[in-house]
Amino acid sequence: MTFAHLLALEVVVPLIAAPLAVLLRRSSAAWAIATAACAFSFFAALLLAAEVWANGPISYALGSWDPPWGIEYRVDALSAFVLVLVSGVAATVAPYAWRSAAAELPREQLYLFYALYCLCVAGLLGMTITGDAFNLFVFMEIASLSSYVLIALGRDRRALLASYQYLVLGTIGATFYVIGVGLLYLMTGTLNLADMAARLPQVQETRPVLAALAFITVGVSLKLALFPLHLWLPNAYAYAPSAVTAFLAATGTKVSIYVLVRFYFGVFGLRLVTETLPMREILLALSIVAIVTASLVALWQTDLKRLLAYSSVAQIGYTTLGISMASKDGLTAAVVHLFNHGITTGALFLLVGGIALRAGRPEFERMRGLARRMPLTSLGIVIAGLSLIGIPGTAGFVTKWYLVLGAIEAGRWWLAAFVVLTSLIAVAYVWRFVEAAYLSEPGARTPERGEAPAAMLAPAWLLVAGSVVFGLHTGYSVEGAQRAAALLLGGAP
Amino acid sequence: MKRDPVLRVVGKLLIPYMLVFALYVQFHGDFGPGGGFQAGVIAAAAVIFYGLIYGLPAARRLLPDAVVESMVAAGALLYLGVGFAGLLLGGNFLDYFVLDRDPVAGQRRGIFWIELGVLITVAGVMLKIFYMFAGRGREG
Amino acid sequence: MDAFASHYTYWVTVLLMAAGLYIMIARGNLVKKLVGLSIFQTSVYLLYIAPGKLIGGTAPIVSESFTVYANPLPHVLILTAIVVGIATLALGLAIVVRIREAYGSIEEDEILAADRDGGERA
Amino acid sequence: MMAVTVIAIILQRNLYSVVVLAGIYSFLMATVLVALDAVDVAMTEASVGAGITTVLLLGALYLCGGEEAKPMQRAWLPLAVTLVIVGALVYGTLGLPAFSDPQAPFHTHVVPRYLQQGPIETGVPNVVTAVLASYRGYDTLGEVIVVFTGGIGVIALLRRLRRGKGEGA
Repeated sequence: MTFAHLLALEVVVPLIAAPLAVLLRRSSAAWAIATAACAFSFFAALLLAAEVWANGPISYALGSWDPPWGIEYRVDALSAFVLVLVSGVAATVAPYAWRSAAAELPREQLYLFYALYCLCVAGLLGMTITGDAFNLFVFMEIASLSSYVLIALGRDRRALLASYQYLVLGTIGATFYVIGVGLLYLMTGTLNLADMAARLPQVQETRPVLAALAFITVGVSLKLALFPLHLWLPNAYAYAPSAVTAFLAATGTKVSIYVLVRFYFGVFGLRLVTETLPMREILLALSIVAIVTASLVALWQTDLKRLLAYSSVAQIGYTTLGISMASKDGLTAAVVHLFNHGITTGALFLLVGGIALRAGRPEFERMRGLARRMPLTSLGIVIAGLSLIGIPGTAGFVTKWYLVLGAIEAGRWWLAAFVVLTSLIAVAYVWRFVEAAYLSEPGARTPERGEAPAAMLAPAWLLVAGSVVFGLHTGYSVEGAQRAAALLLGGAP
Repeated sequence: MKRDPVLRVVGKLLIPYMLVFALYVQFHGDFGPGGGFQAGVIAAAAVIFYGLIYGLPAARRLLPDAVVESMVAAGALLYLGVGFAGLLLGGNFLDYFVLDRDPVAGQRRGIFWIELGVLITVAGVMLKIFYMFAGRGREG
Repeated sequence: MDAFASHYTYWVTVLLMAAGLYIMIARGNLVKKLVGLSIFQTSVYLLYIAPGKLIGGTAPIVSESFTVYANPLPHVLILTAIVVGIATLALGLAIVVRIREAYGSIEEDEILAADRDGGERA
Repeated sequence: MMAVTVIAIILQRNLYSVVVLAGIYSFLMATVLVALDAVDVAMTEASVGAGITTVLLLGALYLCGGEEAKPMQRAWLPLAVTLVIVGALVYGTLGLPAFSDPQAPFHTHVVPRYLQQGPIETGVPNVVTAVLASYRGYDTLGEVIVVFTGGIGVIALLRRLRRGKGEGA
């Protein structure tokens, strides 16, 4: 077996884990398979990333049919970066789910939970790695269908409604995406992304292409919860089982952002996106509105999980802000933010899951004096919260730094100031936790039992440590992002 | 509905033909319209029909839940297995050329097995969904 | 008028799509929303398939008596899309059944009202 | 005819009628697809759209009850959204190649190989099957996985639990 097969195995191993888990029907066996598959994918993704860094993009023809006739898998600097993030988070959350899911789900459903988790991971990885527009849709649906169910498995009955809304909006988004791809196919006669990019200049600026751009943008924006299409997200995150929230928040929307970036810069090309249509300005405006409103709404939440969900919407705004700059620093910021926010938000939701385990719902009312009962959890939340704000020395700072650089480079001082100022809102909502956990006396509803189990704390702290390490030692993450940004700008026709 | 003799007789007569038709659609898919997915739906419809006439418990005796659930997983595994077979025999994932010495025969063999995988999973899922919905109404 | 004739199929598609979308957004009944969703998805099938037809052509099953065939690739894509659609619908209905059991209603506004009143119990 | 059916669906408030109408709609769609030479798709649409979908919807309605409560009041916003999207689509489709134009890019790129080489390379005269199972076999794998996901999703949601979990079960 040669090295290139890793491209297929990266996705297929989690895929095959799912039916195996269903056949075995034992939750412990299912968990072991899921964890092993995720670990394998992470390992494979690291190997692939190293190979891509050394020798450039790798392509793999599934079924040995050459693209564009067959389906192509393709890894380049950008997709390798996202693969590492997705599989890394997946491999961290899987061990966490052992305790967390067991506590939140009925035993009969556990093996199905792990099977669905594997499917979701495989779907997201498949979306990232594929070089074929329609195959992307198929894997998008695998990821979405499994995440609808995962969300609906939440304990609260509102999880059902959240999942239903997500299902309707998600399907509209996917259908829009299919319409867009259909229009592109009718104009170019191909579904392979690279081939499409090569053939698009002949028909550039025709109406179907512009309409395709619009449909794909709207469709993918629904999936990535870009303001004002984010309505499904807060409820879905708030009521899903903790492990699911952590995984989806850290990866789901990130992969959609990847898809958007891939289409903008890899298929349509910079000229079409930025010059023919005012996409940059639209994205910029939406990002700003998203950051401000979502941050402000986050301030008023009484429940930490919902607060973080709104904060995620705001953070998506920072990412799209970076994309809208369409410059090297802007894109670097966007790509590195995928990674940094991925691990930071993953850490936060994992820790909140620990609180939920002890306190029921993570409401501020129940977190009074929490720092005394659950010192490690509280400390972790504060550190990850600092990264969310973007304090120097944390991963979040790196993003803000490049965003500000990009803004200044574009001569937009007000934008740089905006980025810094809005971070203050983040200070305010992180402070709410500090106030409740550290500065209040334990109340009647504060959980009596102590720390979360080690099996849950360890993965969470791994990600907390990650959000500090990648803040101090920026070599890999930033260089990976810079390579990706260079690829996007250089690859555009 | 269970005691209606007409239905029972018609059902007895029809169901074998539905299953045969499913197989025809499955294996004739190379030449005419059809394939694993359509065949799976028809096969599942045959059993659902049986369940409607003779009652859900009868259908469940015929094909117990555990069997159906295994079908759901087994079909997907079969498909993935064909993919891995291509990999192990020295080709890429889902490479059918290497499944036989003659590449075209390899292709045909590959298509045959994956269509079978599709059939099993689709029939399993459709039946399972029917059981779930129907079963829920009965007990609730 | 020429443009009308040559794009007629597209417009049928658009009309169906609009109807599906309208049902989905405007209706509060969860089951009806799903019906709208599947109509919306179905309309996309036409968008893909209709252009693939060549007048005087035949179904893409190769034999010696024909030379012009409809474009097979969209057919394949749409087969996949149909399957995705039915899987989504099944899941959606399963969720609706659960909602019905949890809330006793499948009207969106009643459910939202129920949540506002009794949102505290977890 | 399809348009009439769809409009009837919008207006009809009895959900059982909606389901039946949706079944009729699917059959009409299948007929149109046959006319467009897409026999494989038509067969699937007939069995899925008119068969499985109807059974599923009826099953769900049996569990949920069948009357839609009342027409929604705020009908203008959805209408506006719909119209914007229709506008975008009409705008887009106006530039597409005309119906049945053999020189359109999607007839000249990629596809000729399927039609000419497909039966030779795969030994299967039905090109749809050849593309489905072989050239784009990986998509079909994805499709099976989607069905699989849907299946176990429904199991996970609707399985009766042994001990009641408050609401829901």
